[in-house]
Amino acid sequence: MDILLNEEEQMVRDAARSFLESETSTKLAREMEKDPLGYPPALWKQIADLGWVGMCIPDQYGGQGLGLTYLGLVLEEVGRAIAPLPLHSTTVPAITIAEFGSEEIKQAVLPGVCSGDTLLAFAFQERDPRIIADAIKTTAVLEGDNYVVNGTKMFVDNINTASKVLTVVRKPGTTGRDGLSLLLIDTDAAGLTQTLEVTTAKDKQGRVDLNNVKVPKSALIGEEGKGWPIAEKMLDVATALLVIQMEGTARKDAEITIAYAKERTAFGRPIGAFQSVAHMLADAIMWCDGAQLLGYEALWALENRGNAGLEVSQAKSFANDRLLPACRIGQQIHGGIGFMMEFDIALYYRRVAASTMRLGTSFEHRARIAAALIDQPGTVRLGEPIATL
Amino acid sequence: MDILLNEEEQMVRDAARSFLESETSTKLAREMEKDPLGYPPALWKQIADLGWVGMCIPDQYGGQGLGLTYLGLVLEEVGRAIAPLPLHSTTVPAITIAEFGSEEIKQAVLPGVCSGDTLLAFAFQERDPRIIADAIKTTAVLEGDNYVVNGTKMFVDNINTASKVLTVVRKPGTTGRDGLSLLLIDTDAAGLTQTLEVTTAKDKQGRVDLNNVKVPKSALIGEEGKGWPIAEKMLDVATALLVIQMEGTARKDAEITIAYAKERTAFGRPIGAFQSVAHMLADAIMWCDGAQLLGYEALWALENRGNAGLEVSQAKSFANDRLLPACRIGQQIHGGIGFMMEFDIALYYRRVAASTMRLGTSFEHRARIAAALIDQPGTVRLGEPIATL
Amino acid sequence: MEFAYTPAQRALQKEVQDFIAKEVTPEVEAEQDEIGRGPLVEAVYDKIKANGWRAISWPKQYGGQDGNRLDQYIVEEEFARVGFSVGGGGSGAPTILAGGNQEQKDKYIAKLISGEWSFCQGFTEPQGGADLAGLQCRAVKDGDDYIINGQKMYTTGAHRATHIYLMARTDPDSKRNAGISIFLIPMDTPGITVRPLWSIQNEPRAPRGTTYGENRTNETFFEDVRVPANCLLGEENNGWNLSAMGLNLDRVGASRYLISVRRDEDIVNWVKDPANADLAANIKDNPSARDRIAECWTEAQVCRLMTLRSMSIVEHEGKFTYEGSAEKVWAPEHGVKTTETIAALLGPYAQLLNGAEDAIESGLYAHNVMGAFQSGINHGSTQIMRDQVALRGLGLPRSR
Amino acid sequence: MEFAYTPAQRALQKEVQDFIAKEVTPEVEAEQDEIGRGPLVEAVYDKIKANGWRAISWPKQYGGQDGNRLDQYIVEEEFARVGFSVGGGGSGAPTILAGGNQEQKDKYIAKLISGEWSFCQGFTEPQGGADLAGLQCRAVKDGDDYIINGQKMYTTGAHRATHIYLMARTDPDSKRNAGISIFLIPMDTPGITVRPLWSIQNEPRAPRGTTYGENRTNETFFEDVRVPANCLLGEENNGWNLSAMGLNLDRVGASRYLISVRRDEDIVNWVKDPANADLAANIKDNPSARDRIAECWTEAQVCRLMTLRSMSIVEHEGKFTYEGSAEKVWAPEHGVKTTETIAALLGPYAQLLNGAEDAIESGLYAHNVMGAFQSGINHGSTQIMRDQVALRGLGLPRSR
Repeated sequence: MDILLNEEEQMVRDAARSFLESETSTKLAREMEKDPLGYPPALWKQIADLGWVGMCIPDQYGGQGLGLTYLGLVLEEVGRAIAPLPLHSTTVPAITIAEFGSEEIKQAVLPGVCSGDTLLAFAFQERDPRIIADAIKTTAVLEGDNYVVNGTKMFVDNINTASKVLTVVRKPGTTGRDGLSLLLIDTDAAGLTQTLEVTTAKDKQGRVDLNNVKVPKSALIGEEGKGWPIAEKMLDVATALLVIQMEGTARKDAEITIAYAKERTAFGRPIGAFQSVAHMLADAIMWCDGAQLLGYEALWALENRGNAGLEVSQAKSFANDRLLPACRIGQQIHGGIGFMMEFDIALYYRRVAASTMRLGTSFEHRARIAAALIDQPGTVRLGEPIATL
Repeated sequence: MDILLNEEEQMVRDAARSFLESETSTKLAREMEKDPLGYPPALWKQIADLGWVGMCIPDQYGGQGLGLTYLGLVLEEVGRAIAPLPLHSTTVPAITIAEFGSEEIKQAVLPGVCSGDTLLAFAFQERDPRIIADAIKTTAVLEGDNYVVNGTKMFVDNINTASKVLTVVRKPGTTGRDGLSLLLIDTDAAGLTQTLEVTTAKDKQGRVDLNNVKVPKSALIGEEGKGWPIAEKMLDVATALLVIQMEGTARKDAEITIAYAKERTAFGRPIGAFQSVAHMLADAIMWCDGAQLLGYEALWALENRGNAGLEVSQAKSFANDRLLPACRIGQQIHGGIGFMMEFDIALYYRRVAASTMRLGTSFEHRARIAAALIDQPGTVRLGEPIATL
Repeated sequence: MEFAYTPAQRALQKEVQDFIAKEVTPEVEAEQDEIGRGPLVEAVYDKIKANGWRAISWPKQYGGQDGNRLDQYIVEEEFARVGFSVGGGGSGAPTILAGGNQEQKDKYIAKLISGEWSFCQGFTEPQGGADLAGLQCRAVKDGDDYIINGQKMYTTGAHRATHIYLMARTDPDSKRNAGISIFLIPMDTPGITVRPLWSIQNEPRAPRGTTYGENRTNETFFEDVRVPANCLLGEENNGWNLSAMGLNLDRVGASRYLISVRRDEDIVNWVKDPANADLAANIKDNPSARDRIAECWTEAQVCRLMTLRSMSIVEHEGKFTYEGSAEKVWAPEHGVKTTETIAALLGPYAQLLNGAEDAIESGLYAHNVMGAFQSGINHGSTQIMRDQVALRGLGLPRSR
Repeated sequence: MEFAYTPAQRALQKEVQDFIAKEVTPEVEAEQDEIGRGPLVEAVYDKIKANGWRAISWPKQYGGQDGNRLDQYIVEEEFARVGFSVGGGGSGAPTILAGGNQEQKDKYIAKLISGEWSFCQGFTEPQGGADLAGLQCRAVKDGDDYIINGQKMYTTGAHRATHIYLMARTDPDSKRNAGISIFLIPMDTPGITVRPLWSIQNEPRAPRGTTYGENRTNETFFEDVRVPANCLLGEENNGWNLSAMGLNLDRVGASRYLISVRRDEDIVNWVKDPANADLAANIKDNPSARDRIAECWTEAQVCRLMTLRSMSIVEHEGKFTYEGSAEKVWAPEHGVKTTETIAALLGPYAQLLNGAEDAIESGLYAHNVMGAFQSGINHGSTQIMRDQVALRGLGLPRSR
């Protein structure tokens, strides 16, 4: 047991930080908010060459074969820098394909992902946005060698630039966790239309309408009808990575605010010398620390244990509940300037706010935690693994 | 609309405060915690003579015929003084009898209540302590001219000194709100046993076991089987009065703490000059204010409108949630001394803590609020009456 | 202790409600949403003025009705609910009434409460937000005139206002609170430049009713602005006291109350509306969500009661000790709590801004997340307000 | 980044768990509940000591095992869960090890970590809680002796301790932090009087495991207490620095962690226990209650991780900047939140103290309401700890 970063982990983090500090900026982030692609392809190519995209993909497909915690450290820095990169949205389905896909699909897709040539997306949520199996209404019916897919997927991140979207579908007539499958659907397939939303993050989340979309049988990830554990794992990986990315953003927000509180004076002294301001900032850092510790543990557990749902849901519910207030403290201390469009602190705030709303509300995650704690026999003890149901 | 106290109300409050300041003390309150009766009969007789016990009872039965808000102002002072008087537990059933009892019962019981000779109690909660109709399992079966009552009532306040207890019972075979009745049962009836609990308030709440207790038909309050609205009104009156009583205690706690923060020095200045301490105290007073405003409104609505369940549940859930923290601030600022048995601030804390746990949890009251807001047609607007269901 | 309106107050409320039902038509609302105060909206304002509703509680000699503050509050609340601001005089007129000379009262008040003229506030500067006393904008006496140089931030409405209510330093040797004066200056005076500051509500524009949904505020620059001496309000170097009075009045009232509690009503009504059955089911049938909504609702009632307490104090011509400051702590913090609670319940939909195809209520809740915290910053932060409660309400020693 | 115990650490944990399962019998527990440290309990302590578990991380020369802090933590946690305190040396020994001379180390440390001797703390006085620097207890040099006069408050355990770890002023002209020294004094020295201070947990007595369930602390009086000069720890007038070190060490570890989180586990296990199906149904089947329990549980995990972070820092021989203070903010506030949440869920049962016929778990939750807040007061209040986080962790300017 040693929960601090080891030397290798520190190196990865430091390298990512210094690369992003030199190659990106909040100015770039703002530009990309108005850019139709939403990311600079040259920068994307650079990080692919650095091995970030293929970090958790086995070597034989062009990746680095490292554990999830390393990708987490990189995404924490991406969050910190607000680097406009579709890294989260591409790596999550790629990791899922690497774990559960057929050899054929892996060979077809993953090398292009690792090289930066192929962008992916993943699609779980629908109009009823809950992250439970029951919410999946999109259907796939096998007709000959193709599945015919109908339904609507919501909040699909970076759908505009993905060439394939890993989509959770249901066999008609099934309910709950039965009958779910994952299909890797070409985004230029006939019958697939996308509509970008306008979000507080000003990112590229979109609605995907699927109208009799034909998907070849070979695009199936895992077994037909047995997709729930795959989908759940994909969501858990996505959620843990999002937590650590948003924590990176929130921590940077807090650091900016701390610096501001040392410089800005009011009533004849730095505002950080007011006990109320000092205590707010102490809280902001402790909340970031809490989200970071829970996030690291969730990533570690996903990498090292089978069922890490409890750790993931702990991390996301905490991050949702505490990181928005941490950034609100940044706004409160900055005063009016934090409300101005062009001032950086508002950018951090918008991004964290949006992340708190993605991939499951605190209420959903806590319902999952409660079920794990309460609805199975035996006693619980902090620090001992507890499987989610 | 003028929500401040009018002159008459101020007079009642001032008179109650000055009487209690001269006739009671925290020392007396502590003595009564160890006293088998729990109150000094002479003091009780004095307040009966002052008209407090019969304040809301019509003149023809020896009362003053005033509205519930007046009794609230007196109980706020009782709470402030921690006066050891069974006033709440006697007036609640007396008011219920006055509103819903037969002329015969009113004439038999109320004059003795107003004169201070008869103490009452009321019993709703059972082992399942929820304040909903479903929780009532105690049965009453009519056999000839008597009801035969079986069951267990819990948390019956001042049962040890009451000569009669107004008890909510159920006709066997009924469920929910159907089949409930209220019986005024003699506490010395055969088959009735009482067991006093040990509570944080060190008051006289007791369990009442009813084992084939025979109760004459004439002891029925209201109609048989139609007792729910009466019971609900009784609970609402009890709850609103408890809110304002506990708020009186909490406010006094805050005032003591404010005085302490002005006198006690640390690091070379009064501790109240630390912004964190000042802000905690500002919160404590605002929380007391909130509970007081909601409590007054609930009492006013009970007096002036039919259905005041929303106001009552608002007041109690807020008081539960905020008054314990208000008193905890008192403990925090007093430091170690607040943990000592003999120091007054601990007495206030214990009393308020216990009151937050009585007559419905915040969760129960909020479920009731949510049902009123959400489960009936039409739109809601703050300030407009909304009936509970 | 009387928690209901009198029959006369109810009748006034009903009269205003009926007026609104008739006059604030869907066409008027559409115009509000699209261009703000266009001809249709102005026509409604004219009728409001004709009914005497802009200035019920103002003296008759200035165009008011010598009525009471609570009647004014009743009217303001109804109109605020449909996006009309009828609180005659804004935050400038009460200070002029209290601290101006007769000439100034005669000149300004009637026009301000009629809405013909309006002020923007020139208090904050780039170097100082909460600490108004540190201001650097200077007014130097030059014969019968003053010459003003400086820069003001967050002069909201400066591009529409006819006048600015300006705080400037008249004694250059003074420290902090002393040596500050208030000037009443027409915005068309040469040397005044207004530049927009765009808020995070600008792209896309927040829908009507968003808490701090303003898409724009301004910086206003003063370069050798020459104004006659009668622009000075009250005594020279007494501006701090005058402005403190204005701030106090600014902390209570219908608009402050409503910006903190509107979402509490909205979310309940949205959940109940059968048209939203689809998305609302996850809240309506979720006891945990219901519990949080009930908690927020209860706090909103406390906001309402604190406001009514203030109104009652005014009725009694009583003095505020801490009650106004307490409201300004409680209500903004409540507004944020409700906003964030609703966002947590709506999940991903609470990200969707105005113009997103799948946005709920035109993105109201998402925009509210971006704006609500501002009410705890403007016009005295919650930190300063808590200091005031402790200092004035509880008599605790000053912590500085 | 390694969030699991090593196989060796797991084995140690298992060994201790097996020991406890065998040795901490129902009879031992009954004795604990009834009289505290009776003969059966002492026999278990002897075996613990024989296994070397009291002082794994202490130097061998003083009876330790030269082991690491995390192994010590593992052992401490298991024993703390059954009410045994095996953290060898208490809060005095680490300071003696760090600041004492060789004679003092040889004299005290082995006996302290074996449990033969124990210290009570003599820091706080009637006039000062948090502000230790304002203390008035005086030690005056008289030849080779010191003569001590003064009064100490909250000398918990003074009636059982063999020694007191006393903070006294040795330079009467000094102000505040300077001029304070630490003395190590046998409790049987003439002139020392101990008087009980009974806590709100005394009538009735809180059940074992209650957070701040101590029924008794003490006042300790010093009247012309003469002690030899070798009772002085470290340098004269350097006591403030020594004690600050002791307080830092006091803020982290198994016992601090567990007092904040035990109720989180307890309530879940109580709700799940079929024996409680009756009363627990209202929580188990109530999504709103489940939501709050999950929220508290998650915060408890943060407590655990903050503690493990501290342990990892010690493993790396790293320096604490703010992490210890952060734990001492977070954990006590969490403990209070959980305590009050459970009370709100249990409703009237959370009033029932030990001995009430219908009390749940011997009144544990009710007593916890009376005790939990104390962990945010003792050994540095949460206010002071937040100051420390801001000052040392964030580098913010001192607010005083």
